[in-house]
Amino acid sequence: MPWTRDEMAARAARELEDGFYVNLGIGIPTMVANHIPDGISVQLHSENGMLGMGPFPFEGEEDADIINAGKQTVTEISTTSYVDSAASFAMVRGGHINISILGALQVAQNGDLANWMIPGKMVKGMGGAMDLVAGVPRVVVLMEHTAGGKPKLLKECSLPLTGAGVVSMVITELGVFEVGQKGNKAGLTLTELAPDVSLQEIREKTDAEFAVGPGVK
Amino acid sequence: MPWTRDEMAARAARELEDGFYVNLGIGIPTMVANHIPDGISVQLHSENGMLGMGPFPFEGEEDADIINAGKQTVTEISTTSYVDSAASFAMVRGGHINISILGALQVAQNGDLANWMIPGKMVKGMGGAMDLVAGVPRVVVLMEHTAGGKPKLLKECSLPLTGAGVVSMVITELGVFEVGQKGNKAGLTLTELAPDVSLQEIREKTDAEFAVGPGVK
Amino acid sequence: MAMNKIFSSPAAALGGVLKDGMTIMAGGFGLCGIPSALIEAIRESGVKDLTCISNNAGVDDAGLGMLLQTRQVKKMISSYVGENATFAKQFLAGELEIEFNPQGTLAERIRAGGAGIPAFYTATGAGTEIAKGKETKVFEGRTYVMERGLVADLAIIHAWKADPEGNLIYRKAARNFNPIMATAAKMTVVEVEEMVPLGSFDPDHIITPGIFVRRIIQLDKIEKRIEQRTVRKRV
Amino acid sequence: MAMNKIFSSPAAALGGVLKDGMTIMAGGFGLCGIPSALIEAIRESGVKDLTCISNNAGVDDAGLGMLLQTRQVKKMISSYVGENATFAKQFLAGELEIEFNPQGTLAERIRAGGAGIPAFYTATGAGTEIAKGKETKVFEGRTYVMERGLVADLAIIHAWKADPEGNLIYRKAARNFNPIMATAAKMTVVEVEEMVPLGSFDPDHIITPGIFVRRIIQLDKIEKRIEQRTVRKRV
Repeated sequence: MPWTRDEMAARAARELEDGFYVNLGIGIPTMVANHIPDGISVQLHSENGMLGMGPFPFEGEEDADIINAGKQTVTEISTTSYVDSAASFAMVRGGHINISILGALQVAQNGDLANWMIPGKMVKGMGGAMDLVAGVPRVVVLMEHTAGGKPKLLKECSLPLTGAGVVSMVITELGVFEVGQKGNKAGLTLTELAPDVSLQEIREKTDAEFAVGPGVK
Repeated sequence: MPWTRDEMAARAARELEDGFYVNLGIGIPTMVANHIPDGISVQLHSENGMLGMGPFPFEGEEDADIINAGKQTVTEISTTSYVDSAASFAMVRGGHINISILGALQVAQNGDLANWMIPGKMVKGMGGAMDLVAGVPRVVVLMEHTAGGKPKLLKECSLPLTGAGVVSMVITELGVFEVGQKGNKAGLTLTELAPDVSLQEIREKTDAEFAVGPGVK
Repeated sequence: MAMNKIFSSPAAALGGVLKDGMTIMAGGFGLCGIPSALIEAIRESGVKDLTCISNNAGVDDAGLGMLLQTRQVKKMISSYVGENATFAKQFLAGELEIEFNPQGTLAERIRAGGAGIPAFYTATGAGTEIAKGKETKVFEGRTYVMERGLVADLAIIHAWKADPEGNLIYRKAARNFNPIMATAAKMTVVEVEEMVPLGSFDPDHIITPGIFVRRIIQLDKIEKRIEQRTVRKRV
Repeated sequence: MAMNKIFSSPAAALGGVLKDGMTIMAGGFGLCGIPSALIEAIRESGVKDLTCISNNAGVDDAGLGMLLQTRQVKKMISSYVGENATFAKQFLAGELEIEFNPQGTLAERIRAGGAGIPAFYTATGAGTEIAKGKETKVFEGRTYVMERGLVADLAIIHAWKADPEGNLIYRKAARNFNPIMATAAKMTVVEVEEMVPLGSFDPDHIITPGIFVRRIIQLDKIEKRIEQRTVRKRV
């Protein structure tokens, strides 16, 4: 049985380590915050200049000046600090954020990522996505394995790139892929299958070439 | 009679305008703060990250954390703010400081300035001088007209430059020179003489070529 | 403090500053920390053909959306404009130019403009369409894109409190692009929620020193809209 | 906040970090805001062949001067070293390398290093010896020098107060190079005058967010030397 969205988020949360500074994208990645493993403490970075982000406020306690990158009302916690937008992205570009977990339209087997525009459709802009994928040392993509029945894990992205060779790991409802970017580690490796998902199924739904890791039967 | 050091500082202070942000170098330039004309308010910038600098403290009120660029104890005033060194020099480089008044070893007729090293002697470093002369739109040099009997206003600087074509005005004990940097205004013009100083004397003590302004007889 | 920086109204604070075709930086992220009163005054002035540098384009009836409705904007330099339907319509009709910048690149370009840095290198966007037509350079084996510093004729800024010198503090995530834009324009005009007397701020707490602020107005009503009201249940 | 950033002594906080030949950034301007206790611990460790990036070189018996006396420093990257006679002696004897940077360029190189910017352009030093051997580029008719971002293996920092997350505030002009250096090293170790409980700081007042701080020690004695005691008479 493929993973639910919650199970996907929980799997991604296992990539977090104690003391990590973490940027979560909009959509399923936001749900990762609900699955942080016991004994592990992380700080959430919000690109609009908030570091140490708490949960949504209780009703009636919303503050228009406390929002996240999705313009949603959030809360402060005991570690919170604010900086300006240049300082916020200095954290990103300078490699200080340990991990970025975000969604994608397409991922290629070389780690290329496309998630910001579809030619012919109204372009909304890339926001902070290009900065995150270029600056954060570990980029984990959390996405549905296919879109409209078509594979999203490809030999090459057909959509305009958000970043070239930037993805470290892909988690879908069917399994987990590591992306090696250098030398004999280059390319995709399937390292986990969701329960009762067959290698056959994942092959059918994947355009990218991938190796199968030793732990996968 | 040539100007005293205090009179030189007072003459330089007449270059200040209400609302100006001002950087004063070490030596005679520091004395400019004592001669700010009535009705004019300026804020003093100190390169180490203090904006809005007050006078020396009263005895017993020195604070090791309130110092100026010369490492001297100073005081806060009601406008004071602190920034880090990068932000302090962003003010300088970004052209936000209106005027810089500093000393020099040599000034050339094209506005070149040398004030940071003498080959063969121990070099102490340029500190913030190169940033100030490159970033501040109006650079006023306040210096003795000669050193050891030798002219400091030259056709060309023989010492390593602090900045190329950066000086706007030179004030010495003998008079005032404007430095034009562009087109038919290029070059030095003597615009004022100190009381009882003759054009003849100033010519003898100046190596640079200069025009004589209409107000000078 | 002889020079007076305090003006009586947004229109007065913008007096003599607005010109058709000018470039304006406007602070804020979404609707958080936007200079609403100053944007309204710009709308009232009727100035047109503006190039606006702002992370977002507001929503249809708030923020820079107000200037889009009146077609006063010729070009936007932004990172994300997804919340504005007027924007989409005008863009698709070819009536509006847009230059998308990655948000961190946009912020850094503004910071560079204010700091006298004409250009810098960033890995952001290398190998993507954003890098097209831009110089690139390899440092330590990685390709970086050269991006230019940005400056504007006018910056309009929202801050929490100001003193008469123009020292500013911001409130929480409403800081965002405001402090960097304050440094990057020939003229910076600030609206504040509260004026405080000189000497009220701890000098260590000031975020924007007065050197960057030319004109200030105090808002007489403060209205802060929330774009996405999200809450959790009390248990 | 599971991870503990608080260490018991300067030596403990530097444990496993020091290596011969490493590059160390040290905050401070003159003797103001220098990480004295951490410098002392580095002296005690005996680590050598250091490259030190610091605006100044202390005086003979304080600040980085302590590491010069023990000849642990191979190279200094500074803007001004005029207060240190030991420095002069070692330099003239060819025992010490020095790379002078204009102060603003030094600060910006450090800020760039921390912000992931490998290089930027500045007008500072154009047409002078500082520009020799460096790439230059003309923007809008003016010549600019390309300067590189700076990073270090270790940054040692002095702050006023820290909370357990590593959020820092600085006191007055003792801020100077400390916040930017905190961002530009693989490992940042901070000495503070006072530890405060989590949640003590107003989030708007924090200058260095904890993300940049790996290890903290609280000083048990605070000694601040004044380099140039200047006073005025009471009237």
